[in-house]
Amino acid sequence: MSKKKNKLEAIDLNAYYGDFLALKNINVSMEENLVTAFIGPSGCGKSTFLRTLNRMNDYVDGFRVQGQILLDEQDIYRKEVQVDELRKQVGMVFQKPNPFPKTIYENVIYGLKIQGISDKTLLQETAEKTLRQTTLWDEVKDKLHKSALALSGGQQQRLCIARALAISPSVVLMDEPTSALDPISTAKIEELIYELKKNYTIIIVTHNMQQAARVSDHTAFFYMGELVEFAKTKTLFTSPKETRTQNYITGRFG
Amino acid sequence: MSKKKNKLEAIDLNAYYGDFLALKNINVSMEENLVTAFIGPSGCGKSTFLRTLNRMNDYVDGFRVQGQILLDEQDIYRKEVQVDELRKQVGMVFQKPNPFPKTIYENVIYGLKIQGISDKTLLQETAEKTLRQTTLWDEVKDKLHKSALALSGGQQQRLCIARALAISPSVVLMDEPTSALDPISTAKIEELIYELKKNYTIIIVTHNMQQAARVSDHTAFFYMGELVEFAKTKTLFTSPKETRTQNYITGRFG
Amino acid sequence: MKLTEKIIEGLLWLSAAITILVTVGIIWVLLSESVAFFSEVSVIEFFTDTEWTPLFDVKRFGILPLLAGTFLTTAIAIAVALPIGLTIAIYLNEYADASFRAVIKPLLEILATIPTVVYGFFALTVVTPFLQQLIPGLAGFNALSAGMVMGIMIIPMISSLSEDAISAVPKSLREAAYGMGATRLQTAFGVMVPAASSGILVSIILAISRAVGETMIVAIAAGQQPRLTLNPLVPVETMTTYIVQVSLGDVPHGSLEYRTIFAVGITLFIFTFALNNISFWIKKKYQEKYD
Amino acid sequence: MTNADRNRLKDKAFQFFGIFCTFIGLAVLAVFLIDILIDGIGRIDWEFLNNLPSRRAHRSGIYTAWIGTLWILLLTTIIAFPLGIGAGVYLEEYGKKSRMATILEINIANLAGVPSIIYGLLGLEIFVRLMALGGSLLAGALTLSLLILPIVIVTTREAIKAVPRSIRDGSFALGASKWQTVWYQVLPASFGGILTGVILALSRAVGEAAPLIVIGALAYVPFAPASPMDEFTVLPIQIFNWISRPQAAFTTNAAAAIIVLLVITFILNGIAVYLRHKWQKRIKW
Amino acid sequence: GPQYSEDADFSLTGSISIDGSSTVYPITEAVAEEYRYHAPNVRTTIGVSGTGGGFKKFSRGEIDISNASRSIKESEAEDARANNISYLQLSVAYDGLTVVVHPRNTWVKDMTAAELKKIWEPEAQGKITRWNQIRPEWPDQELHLYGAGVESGTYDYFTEAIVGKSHSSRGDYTASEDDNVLVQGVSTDPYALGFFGYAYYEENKAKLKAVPINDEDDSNGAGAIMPSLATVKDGTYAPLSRPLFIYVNSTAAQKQHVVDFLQFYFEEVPELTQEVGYIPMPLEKYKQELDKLKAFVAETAKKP
Ligand SMILES: Nc1ncnc2c1ncn2[C@@H]1O[C@H](COP(=O)(O)OP(=O)(O)OP(=O)(O)O)[C@@H](O)[C@H]1O
Ligand SMILES: Nc1ncnc2c1ncn2[C@@H]1O[C@H](COP(=O)(O)OP(=O)(O)OP(=O)(O)O)[C@@H](O)[C@H]1O
Ligand SMILES: [Mg+2]
Ligand SMILES: [Mg+2]
Ligand SMILES: O=P([O-])([O-])[O-]
Repeated sequence: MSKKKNKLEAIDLNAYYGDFLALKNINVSMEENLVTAFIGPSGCGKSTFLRTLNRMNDYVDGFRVQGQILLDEQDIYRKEVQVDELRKQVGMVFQKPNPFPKTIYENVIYGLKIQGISDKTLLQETAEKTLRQTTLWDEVKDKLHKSALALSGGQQQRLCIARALAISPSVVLMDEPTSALDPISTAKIEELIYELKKNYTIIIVTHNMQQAARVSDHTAFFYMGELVEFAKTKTLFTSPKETRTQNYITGRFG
Repeated sequence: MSKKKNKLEAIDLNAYYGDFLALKNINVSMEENLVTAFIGPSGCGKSTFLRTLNRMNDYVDGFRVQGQILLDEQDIYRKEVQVDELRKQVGMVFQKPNPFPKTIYENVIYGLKIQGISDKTLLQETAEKTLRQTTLWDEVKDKLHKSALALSGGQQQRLCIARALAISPSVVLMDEPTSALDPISTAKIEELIYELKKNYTIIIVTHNMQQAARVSDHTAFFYMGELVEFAKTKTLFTSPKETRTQNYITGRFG
Repeated sequence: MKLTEKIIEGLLWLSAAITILVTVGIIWVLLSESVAFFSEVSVIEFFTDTEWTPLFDVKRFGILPLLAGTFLTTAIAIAVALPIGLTIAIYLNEYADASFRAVIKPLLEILATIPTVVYGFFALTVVTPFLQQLIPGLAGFNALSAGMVMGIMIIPMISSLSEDAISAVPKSLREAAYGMGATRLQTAFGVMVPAASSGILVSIILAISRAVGETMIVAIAAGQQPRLTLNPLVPVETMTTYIVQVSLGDVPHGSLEYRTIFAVGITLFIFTFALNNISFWIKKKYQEKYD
Repeated sequence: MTNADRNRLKDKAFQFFGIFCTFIGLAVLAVFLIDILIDGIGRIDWEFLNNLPSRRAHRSGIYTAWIGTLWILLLTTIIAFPLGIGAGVYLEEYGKKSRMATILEINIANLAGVPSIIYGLLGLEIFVRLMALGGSLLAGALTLSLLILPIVIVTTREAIKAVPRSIRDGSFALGASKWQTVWYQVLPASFGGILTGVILALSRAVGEAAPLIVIGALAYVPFAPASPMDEFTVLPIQIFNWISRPQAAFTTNAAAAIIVLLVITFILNGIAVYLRHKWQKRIKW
Repeated sequence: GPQYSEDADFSLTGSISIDGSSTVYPITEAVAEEYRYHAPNVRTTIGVSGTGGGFKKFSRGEIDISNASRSIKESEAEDARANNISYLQLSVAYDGLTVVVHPRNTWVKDMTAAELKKIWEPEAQGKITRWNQIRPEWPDQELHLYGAGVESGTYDYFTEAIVGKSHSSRGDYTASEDDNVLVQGVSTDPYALGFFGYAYYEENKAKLKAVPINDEDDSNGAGAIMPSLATVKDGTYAPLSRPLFIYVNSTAAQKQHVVDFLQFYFEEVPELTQEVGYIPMPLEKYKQELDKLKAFVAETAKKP
């Protein structure tokens, strides 16, 4: 499909919540420095799959996976993998902006602080760099030590992205990052995604098909726990192979 | 727009929750024996408007309206109107089926019972009649005295409609009556709506534009508390006058 | 890193496990002393004899008089608290607007925060003299005024737990009733209260349990005479008062008299334990229903 | 009169009855408070707060009692606070759905319903006799700590529960461990709620008399305790003692001491309400 | 802070634990309170366990001084010996055990010792429950009894004097070691009958009515006799007059602050006795008691 390197790869992946099979035999690879979008109706397993990619579901009772997830060709579900190390490589941004109820500055450097980094200059430089990357710097530089909760929803979400970037991940997972935002903030984040893909591999879940079409290089369509179709975004939206995909993108259900 | 009689009419209607203006200067009339659909993105005020039509928001703290709502040319917000009388004329069906935790029979006759009617035969006749009207009779006639909670979601919703019809209203308000139901139950309810409009004036809120297109005669599009466009359903979906309507029905937002 | 995590988790586990230790401690203390007690006094005598004079020469170990005293004060308290508390719950939920509720609920909660010695003081110095003017022959220590004051104390318990139960009923049910033209009263008693009945029941059971275990009010105002009677006008003794009475008298450790307070204690414990478990179980059941 | 009219009338009637019931509790409360104020306020002065107990009512003060109460508050906080929070954190964040957690939960619910006097019996056997602490402050504080532990645990859990899942997710996603997430995010975010609960629990402890009577807190302690091993008395016990005296002057003393006790209780509750309010305002998820 | 008298002795330190009789309590409490001004650093605690309760602790060596409204029993003395405890009994005052009713009780003018026995003996339990069972002309009303608890010396003394056997009575009455509770009970209950130490009556005269007692023995005063300073002193108030005591532990008697306290006790007690409502002994009697104390202290000091 393309010649880039596979950053992440799922092989024969099944995922269960207790007895419920939420993901059925998923095989897919996500390439480096591209944006991959997951679409599909509510409850189809998009978020579940996304969260297996950095093992965020580890703490969910009764959740377990079969099969493999390879990150740079290494299975992330091996025994010896430390989840905290994994998550430093695979950052995540959530549907609702979830800044910590602390200052903006503390939010950005949180990931570094818990790694035990206390070098002031380093922390400040990183904070500035990532806030610039997320185009927030000019908006917040005067209130770095004010509560992050006072920011607007869109700013909060960019702060959450900045926070994720501060620990220098190579992959960023985004679960409907704009669904709680207004159109203007949404546009800003979409731009940002476009910028970020130069340096990061990005995987985004979205409900909004137009958004998938706009920002992603590849799109995966999930339906009831199955990966129905995976293709270049253009191909998938213009000439889907499967009727279910077809029905979905024309608004027949969902 | 048509020659039927105006059953319900809103004149310069504003509605507030405390200081928040939820409905802005709404003017619209709903004609007798037709189905009028309200569509619009989440939070635009559809439900609020629907609930002003039988004063369901009376007990909501801080809620107040300005302007008039005429039912058969009489303002329902006049001092001397008794809300219980009003609600006997304007029945309501809700988003989630909400049968009382009682038997099916008790559910249907509840409205009559609280009016003090205790004539057994009359109650039984009404129950049977309305259950037949809602095509439930054959499904439930053997378990009339079993709990209504044991019914399926679609049956429960039809029971709720039956319950509303039992007190012989002339208008039935429905707030997303199928959004919690599966496609088959949805189809049944849509059919039912089609049947009912012979005898009742029906006003329905829906998120599903296809549904509005299928069941309604007129459609009103709300956006951020305003009534943006009101027209024959066909006209509105095929040649909307307003760009906001256009954007919405083509899925640009919402 | 991993090790500190484990140690911390262990410490946290330990603090949680201490609560088990407390329960075990309570049961062990009550059991060990009462086993010694029941080796000298038969259980049958304990539950059937109609007189309680363990401290006297003619020793009788029938707990019935103490049970009667406890039952009497509890019944009076519930008779006061239940109608008032439930009405308040319905009124606040169905009629009052949010701002009124926001003011009244914390005010009512004050009733529950007042130390019980204070209630005892009222019962003895205000309520009893007042009642004596209405009821000639009312003894200075009596079950009536102690029970009534205890009832006042547990009003907020019934009202707020019942209110919670009524609020937990899905709003859609209320709307359904309103939508059919029901009045608020019809909605409240025809739909909300029946739907919340298990929660209301829980509130009543917990209130009973509270009243059964209440000590200072009855110790101060209800008297100290074990008496097998349901007459609310004379001094009675509850299980809790008996324990206080003996504690004040400082009966020496290890004697049969000393063990009586544990025999009474375990009886009290079993009663409240049963009530609490019933309520816990009902609550679990109805919570599942709504989730 | 039609049926509908009758229904509306009943509706109105119940509304008035509801108002009546709501206010009767408050009216009784008001009568109580006013009565107490009339009885006792005149008795409160510097001397009263500063005098040792005496056989003469007018010379008798609550010095030892309120010092004892402060000691009890302090010791109970030191004991119950860390234990309660630890247990609450464990149950909410660690032991979520394990069998052990279910047992603990039922157990705590049960403990919360055990009458306070039973805790007195526990304290009497374990702390007073077995650990030979006698009727000391420490024995009293340990007893009361166990008594309020369930309240602290339950309120801690509620406060922790109120911290949205998304905050934890945010922290985990940045590579934080469980304890780091708890320590840096969950506890700070729920601290207001926890503190509120602890203070409410303390206000309960301040008013308890029964368990302390059972463990043998003395009536006549004419000196202020100076160490946790000293014998003591507290306000509720001093009040109980004065109430049981028939002379009117001691009743007045009791009323005055009640005012002091109520002031302490109300201050604690007030702080709790204030904190809760402030915290709710500060953090809007 | 607490005040001190001018000649306060701050050098004396230590603690004194006292327990026992509630009847004697007011006297010892008064002394202890005055002593506080005199020796502020001596910590005195006084419990009210009743005479019996006090002796139990005393004979285990748990307390320094025991208040008692009766003499130590042989069994209690044996316990003390078993624990190697020697002690000294000192008389401190006289008491007239007073039988009381509610002030609105119009029918009781006097009672005989025999009538009291009929009410209080064990056989009365559950049977003698109405006033007219005592004298037929008294009203047909429930009889509510209030009396000393079993740990109290008053109980022992009363049962001994009235029932004829110490520690033996009916059990279905409001029994409390704390006489204040009894005062409150009787003073608020029109159908009450109770008994307790004279001081508690004296202090609450307005709310109580004392009952003259006829021992039907004219040799010590004819007819029913009211308890009072005079009738107790001259012995005509019989059979319910009695002496009150304190008991001192020998180990405690070697401690300077305890001795100082006891000396203070006997200097002040004649006056304080009267103040709290009991009947003081003749002054020379107090002198004798003080001498006994001194001798006891000297003697115990010699022992190893
Ligand atoms: N913690 C959980 N426990 C049990 N089942 C779960 C859990 N989380 C999700 N599921 C179930 O797994 C399925 C997939 O859920 P998932 O959240 O992945 O869907 P989704 O495609 O992200 O939907 P949405 O678009 O609504 O976010 C759903 O049926 C859901 O009910
Ligand atoms: N009880 C209430 N108090 C305050 N604001 C309210 C209340 N109910 C609704 N609103 C606000 O009024 C606006 C309109 O709400 P409404 O429920 O009418 O929207 P809607 O179009 O029905 O949305 P949806 O499709 O999500 O049901 C929203 O902004 C909502 O937040
Ligand atoms: Mg999702
Ligand atoms: Mg709506
Ligand atoms: O004086 P007593 O308390 O022992 O009766």
